[in-house]
Amino acid sequence: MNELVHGILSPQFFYSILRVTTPILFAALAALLSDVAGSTNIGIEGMMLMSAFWGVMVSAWTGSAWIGLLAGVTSSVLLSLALAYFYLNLKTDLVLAGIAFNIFSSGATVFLLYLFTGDKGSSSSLKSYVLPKIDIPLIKDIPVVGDILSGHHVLTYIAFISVFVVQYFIYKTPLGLRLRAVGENPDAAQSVGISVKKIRYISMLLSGLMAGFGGAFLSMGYVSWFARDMTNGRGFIGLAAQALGGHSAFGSMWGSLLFGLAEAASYTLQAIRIPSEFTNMLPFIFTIIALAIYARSKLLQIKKIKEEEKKA
Amino acid sequence: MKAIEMIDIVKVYPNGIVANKGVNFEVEEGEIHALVGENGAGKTTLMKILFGIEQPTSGEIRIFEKEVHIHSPHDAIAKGIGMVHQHFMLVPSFTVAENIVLGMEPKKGFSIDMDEAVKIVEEASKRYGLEVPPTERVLDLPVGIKQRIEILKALVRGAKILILDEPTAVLTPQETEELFVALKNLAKKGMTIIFISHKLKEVKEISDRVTVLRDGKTMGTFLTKDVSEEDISRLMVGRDVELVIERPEPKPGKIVLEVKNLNYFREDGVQVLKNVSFALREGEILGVAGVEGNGQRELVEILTGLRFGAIGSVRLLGEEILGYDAYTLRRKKIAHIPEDRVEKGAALKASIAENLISDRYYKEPFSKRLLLFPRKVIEYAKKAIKDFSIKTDSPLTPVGMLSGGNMQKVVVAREFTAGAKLLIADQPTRGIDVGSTEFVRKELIKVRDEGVAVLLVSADLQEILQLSDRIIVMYKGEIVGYFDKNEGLTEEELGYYMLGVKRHDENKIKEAFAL
Amino acid sequence: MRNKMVLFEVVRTALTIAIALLLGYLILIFATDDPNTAFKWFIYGPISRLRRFVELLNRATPLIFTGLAVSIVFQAEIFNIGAEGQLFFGAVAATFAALYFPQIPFLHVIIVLIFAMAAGGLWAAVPAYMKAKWNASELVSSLMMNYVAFYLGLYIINYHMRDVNAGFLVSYKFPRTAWLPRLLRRYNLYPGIFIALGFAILVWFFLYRTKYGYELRMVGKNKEFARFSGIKVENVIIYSQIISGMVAGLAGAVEIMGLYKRFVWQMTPGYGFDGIIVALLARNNPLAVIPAAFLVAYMRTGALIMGRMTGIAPEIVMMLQAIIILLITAEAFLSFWKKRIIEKAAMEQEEKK
Amino acid sequence: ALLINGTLGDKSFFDSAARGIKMAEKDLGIKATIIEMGYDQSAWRPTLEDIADQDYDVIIVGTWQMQEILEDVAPMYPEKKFIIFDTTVDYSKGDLDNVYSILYKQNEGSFLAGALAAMITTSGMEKTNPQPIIGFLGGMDIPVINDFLVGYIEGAKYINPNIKVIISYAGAFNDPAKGKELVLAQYRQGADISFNVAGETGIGLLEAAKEMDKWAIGVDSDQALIVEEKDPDMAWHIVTSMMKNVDLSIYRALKLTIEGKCPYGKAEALGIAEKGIGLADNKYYEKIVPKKFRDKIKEIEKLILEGKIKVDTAFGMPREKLDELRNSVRP
Ligand SMILES: Nc1ncnc2c1ncn2[C@@H]1O[C@H](COP(=O)(O)OP(=O)(O)OP(=O)(O)O)[C@@H](O)[C@H]1O
Ligand SMILES: Nc1ncnc2c1ncn2[C@@H]1O[C@H](COP(=O)(O)OP(=O)(O)OP(=O)(O)O)[C@@H](O)[C@H]1O
Ligand SMILES: [Mg+2]
Ligand SMILES: [Mg+2]
Repeated sequence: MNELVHGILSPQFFYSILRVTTPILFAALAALLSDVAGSTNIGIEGMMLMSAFWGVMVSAWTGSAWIGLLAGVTSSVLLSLALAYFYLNLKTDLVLAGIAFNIFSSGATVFLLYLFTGDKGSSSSLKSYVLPKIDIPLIKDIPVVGDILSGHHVLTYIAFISVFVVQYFIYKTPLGLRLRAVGENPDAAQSVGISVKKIRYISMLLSGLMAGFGGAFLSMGYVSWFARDMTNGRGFIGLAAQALGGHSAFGSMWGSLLFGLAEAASYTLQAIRIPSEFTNMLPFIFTIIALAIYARSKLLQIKKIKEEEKKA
Repeated sequence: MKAIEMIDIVKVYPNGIVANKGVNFEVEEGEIHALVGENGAGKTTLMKILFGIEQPTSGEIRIFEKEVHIHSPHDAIAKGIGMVHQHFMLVPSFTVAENIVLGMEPKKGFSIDMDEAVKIVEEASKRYGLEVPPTERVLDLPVGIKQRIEILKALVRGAKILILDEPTAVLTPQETEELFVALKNLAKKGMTIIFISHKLKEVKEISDRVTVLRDGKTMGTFLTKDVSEEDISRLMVGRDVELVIERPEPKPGKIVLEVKNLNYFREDGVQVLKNVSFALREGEILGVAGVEGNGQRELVEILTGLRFGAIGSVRLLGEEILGYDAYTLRRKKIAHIPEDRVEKGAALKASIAENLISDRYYKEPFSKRLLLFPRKVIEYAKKAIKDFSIKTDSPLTPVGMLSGGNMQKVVVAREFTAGAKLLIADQPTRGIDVGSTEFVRKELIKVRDEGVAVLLVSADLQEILQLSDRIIVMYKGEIVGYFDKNEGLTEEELGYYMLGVKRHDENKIKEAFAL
Repeated sequence: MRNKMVLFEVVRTALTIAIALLLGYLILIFATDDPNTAFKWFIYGPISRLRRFVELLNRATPLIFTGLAVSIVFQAEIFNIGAEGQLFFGAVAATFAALYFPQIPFLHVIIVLIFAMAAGGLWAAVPAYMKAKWNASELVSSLMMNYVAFYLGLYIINYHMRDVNAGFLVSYKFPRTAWLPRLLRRYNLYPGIFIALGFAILVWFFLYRTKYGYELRMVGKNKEFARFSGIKVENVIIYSQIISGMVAGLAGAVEIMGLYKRFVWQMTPGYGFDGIIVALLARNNPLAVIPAAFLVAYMRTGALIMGRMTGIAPEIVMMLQAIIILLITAEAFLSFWKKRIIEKAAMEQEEKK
Repeated sequence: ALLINGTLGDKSFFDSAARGIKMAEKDLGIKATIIEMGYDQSAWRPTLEDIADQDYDVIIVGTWQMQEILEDVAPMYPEKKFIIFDTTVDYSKGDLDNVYSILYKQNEGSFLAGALAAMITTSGMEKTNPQPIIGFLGGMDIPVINDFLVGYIEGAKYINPNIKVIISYAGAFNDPAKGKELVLAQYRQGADISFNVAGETGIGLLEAAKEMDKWAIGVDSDQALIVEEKDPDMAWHIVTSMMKNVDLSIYRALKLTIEGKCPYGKAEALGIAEKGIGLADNKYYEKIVPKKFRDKIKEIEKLILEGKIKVDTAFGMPREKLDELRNSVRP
């Protein structure tokens, strides 16, 4: 029991929350960027997978983690553009296309992995590179806080910085305004001469960019190789985290952190022999409850305002 | 100089409907040119082609005597064309300024310069005499303002040609007047204006020339002063249309609807109904006049079970029904023609037949126990399509493919045949052509004479005056006027009450209803 | 005109499939030395022997069920993607009923199926209730319920129904009364496919020939309109998902009763997501679900047979599948041609008038 | 033909089987096909039938999941020979004279791993702490995995009755990221060595060991040798691997078949004695593990061989008994 308390209250535990949250947060931001323009990107999972794969491959070939990252993100963006092409030009159902792209990515990465390394499970026989961890000057010397906030993977910082950038982008910039307009009323956007198609392409591209970072983090930070289907549903979890947070990047962040917390807790909880099925279930139960509370409180809030007014 | 020439325009929609069958259309620079025609004649389609939303199947377009190809609204805007659509095209959660500068946002660094945007709007507002509140969200604004936003949207993009697709359908006479003043001003400054309307009186008042479309073809272009309203409607419909409707004396019976001290607060806390009380008898039409946004919508939604949380009393044939939902009220024989046919009145993706039975699908002959009988439904729909002259080739056509006016007819057809005791008609003839308006109004009188109690809400004062047996006027959520016999009452007089300049004593109104 | 359109759609679909196959062939050239043989098995494999055809039927069975389940909720415009969890939990419930209920021939099968339907329905009821009462996103809740179904289901099997003599996490074997029997001695054909076809007709009938189906479709087409017309939208939101969950639950039960006779899944079988593909291919029409499910099953079976006969890895097949699905559903693919046909026909009609 | 009811690339079990086949192809001059059936269970039975229909002489399948199917199918093809590894068919069902079953006593090997871990954790070696806590990472809470666990716990308790074992199941065999997090949590809670029984997920364990600078024990193949080329530093964190020599056993079975000496119609259990199972004895083991521990392991090996130590198996073990065992080492 002592160990458990020790496990939960240790700075490393909070540190690990941030790390576990990172890929989910990228996925959530990817979901957000497509969702504000009115398209649900089910293909995030596949994009992450592609990026994770190419990141490892190219970093192994070139010996540079950064070029690997670039390649990974590029592959994800290309995939997102292909998805956009099917959706916007060939008028494929977006959900269906997303699922098809996920299937495609899962198959293609394993196939290519085999082609390049002769191995179908993982790239662990390949010497690939990881992106560095970063100590934040000043903060790293503060006792507990430093242990939690400093020394993270560079992409973890990028993820949290992205939250602010994305929020600013969506709500303060012209392109963000156009994105939201297309999402809320495409006819209105069209009526002022905005090309709805172009905007949706852009939003898909940005979504692919975020998914690309998320995938690269998995294979070039979290661990140091590619393994088949290594995203393991994180793209979908990201979609859920975004849905929890609505059209706000901060909302997406809180949603992702909720998942991160529940997941990190579930790892630690296994130690006290709660059946693993239950601890594994934890993040999902958490989400359902959080969703219920959130949705309910929103309803109650509206009711309350009205009642107060009535009394007055 | 000719601003627009559209030559031999043919448009085939993807479903095979030929909406324009070789239309020729010419507009001179600086004129106000009216485009009229029955519902489904192809007016909107023609304008969408001009604005680049639809591509013509064949035909040629010249703008300022240069041949052009317009592939998108972006092209159209670049060529100086602006369009105000039949159904509003605004982003509800955006502010007025955001809506107007969308796509041409002023920038400060990476951000939108909101101050500059507001300034742009204020300046344009002043210049064209179209006042709007730049920082308010569009969501909460009345339609009159939305209309102005749409026009401003086109103007700040430097439009030299302005298309207005039924801009007055939702406006009060005063608002229409203001709009006309603004339009005339614009025309004087050299703006070319295309004006689509079913209100021939307005066409006569504002336009220099008029082009009539019928069934996708041009019937001719005339100097407005050379043709009378009757002439125009004859050209449109192909027969004479009675513009004045005969109305036999009402024979009011017992009280059907009794509303007492109704109060309602909206979600945002604003009180939109204040002590509303009135009564309505069978066999009579009670007109509710008022500028849109003065509580009529909320009143109607409360009465029809679409909005909850009001306090007071509403009785239907003596039974308290406040707080009941639409499911219950429909079964207590309340029918409802809603203000908004696209959002509420119809399922655009469903067929005409399916739309026509949405309130009676569970009854014979359409259904028995669990089962539904589609053949019966289609038979019924065919009859309704004929009775209400809905222009379509099949009862299985999705309603979304009908023209605006024909959509309205589908809604009207359903609600008139609901066998209701109380019919609440909110803007029943909005966007319907003269021929069909005549039909709907006659139908209203007919159901009244059959003993139905009709609550008629309309922004069209002519309609109110023509049809109502009694009239109440709403202003800021209150009933401020009551008129028993409307003979002699003028639109202008009514307008004073609608704008809150005059009001009757509250007790007098209550007395009139014997409440 | 309508006939022409139908003909066109048939031609277009055939052409798309041909193009997709051509693309697939290109991938094969890349992946193997003998693409011709591989391709032959892919195309011809599922009908090359009765045994393989039976395999095709068995593979189509769960896809029909989940395709139907997804069609129902999609028709109501509810984005519930919980079929996966519902079928998993349905299978767990079926296992419970199979192991613990009295072994009366025939009746036992019915009880097990009903139990699975109830469990699937129950599972779907959670997102349904949350949506109807609190307007909580069903996408999120149903997705989460999938994971919960998986882990909770495994827990129940692991701690209460695990066959201790088995070398894997599986339940005890079902008693014979809870089997869907083998119909042919040499071939593993079981009645699942017939139940599935029956349900396709049932669901079609429900959607298009009952008033509840009508309500459901109207809610899907325009919720506000449905409410306005006096339809109890909340009820529809709830019952459409529950019915969908019941059909999905059935998918799980039928599969394990027919193929394995015990609970064997260590991971979710993925039929729920396949169901989304099938439903979308079928444009949510229950009758069209049948050919759509067969198409997907045919691709899978063909691919597996190709793998068996030539040793080609299943991953290639996944890529192939994705491409075929993408192209078939690409509505605008070859649409210029469609436009021309329509325009010509329409103009001819005009001239006749 | 070798039928894999999964896909290749797991770095342990199936890959090892495939390696055995390749070895046989090279040395024995046979021709073989490897067919991956994927994880879709509904495909397994038809595939086996389909393959049996064709003219392969020997068909090899593995794992308990194929057992029932094989029991059904084998009697229909009496002229074919079948080999099943990592489980045994139930010969009492009759008509199974054409099936040869290979079993592995992974519990025995794990006993050694557990004993070694228990010695190391309190040894005061570098990277250790004085607490008697060791870790175990399983792919899923299923009998095959628990067979490792049972041996591991018993081995550890044999050395130190007060030993504590932190047991984690990832719930998946293909989520290295999750494996890593789980083991990081174990290390945080005081474990300093952990046993990896989780397929690809287990790769995460090795990474965690490197990152937190703790010890790891590999599984199935000699994992130190696999990673050393790519990441020597990681290899230095793997004290040894509990090897399950599927490759050798399949090779042996094929060789015996050609020689006509393979005992079809019977099951053989390969343990330490038959070299079916054992700890990897490589340079890392020699350099990292002190001699006295290695000697102790040798001694235990002998005791097991002589039957003086009997290791329990998770197969057929009731849930309660397993829980009791797991709870007895709960930290
Ligand atoms: N004057 C305009 N009126 C209406 N829409 C415009 C106008 N100018 C640009 N747009 C719309 O904005 C979109 C972007 O086009 P463009 O890049 O030319 O604009 P911009 O103002 O230069 O934007 P940015 O500076 O962000 O690139 C186009 O789709 C177009 O529809
Ligand atoms: N998107 C569409 N798809 C198919 N058919 C359409 C579409 N839009 C309009 N139509 C058809 O084209 C014809 C012309 O419609 P249009 O909207 O141009 O009429 P309109 O003259 O504007 O009528 P109204 O006065 O009622 O607005 C109608 O028969 C209508 O059903
Ligand atoms: Mg129109
Ligand atoms: Mg220790």
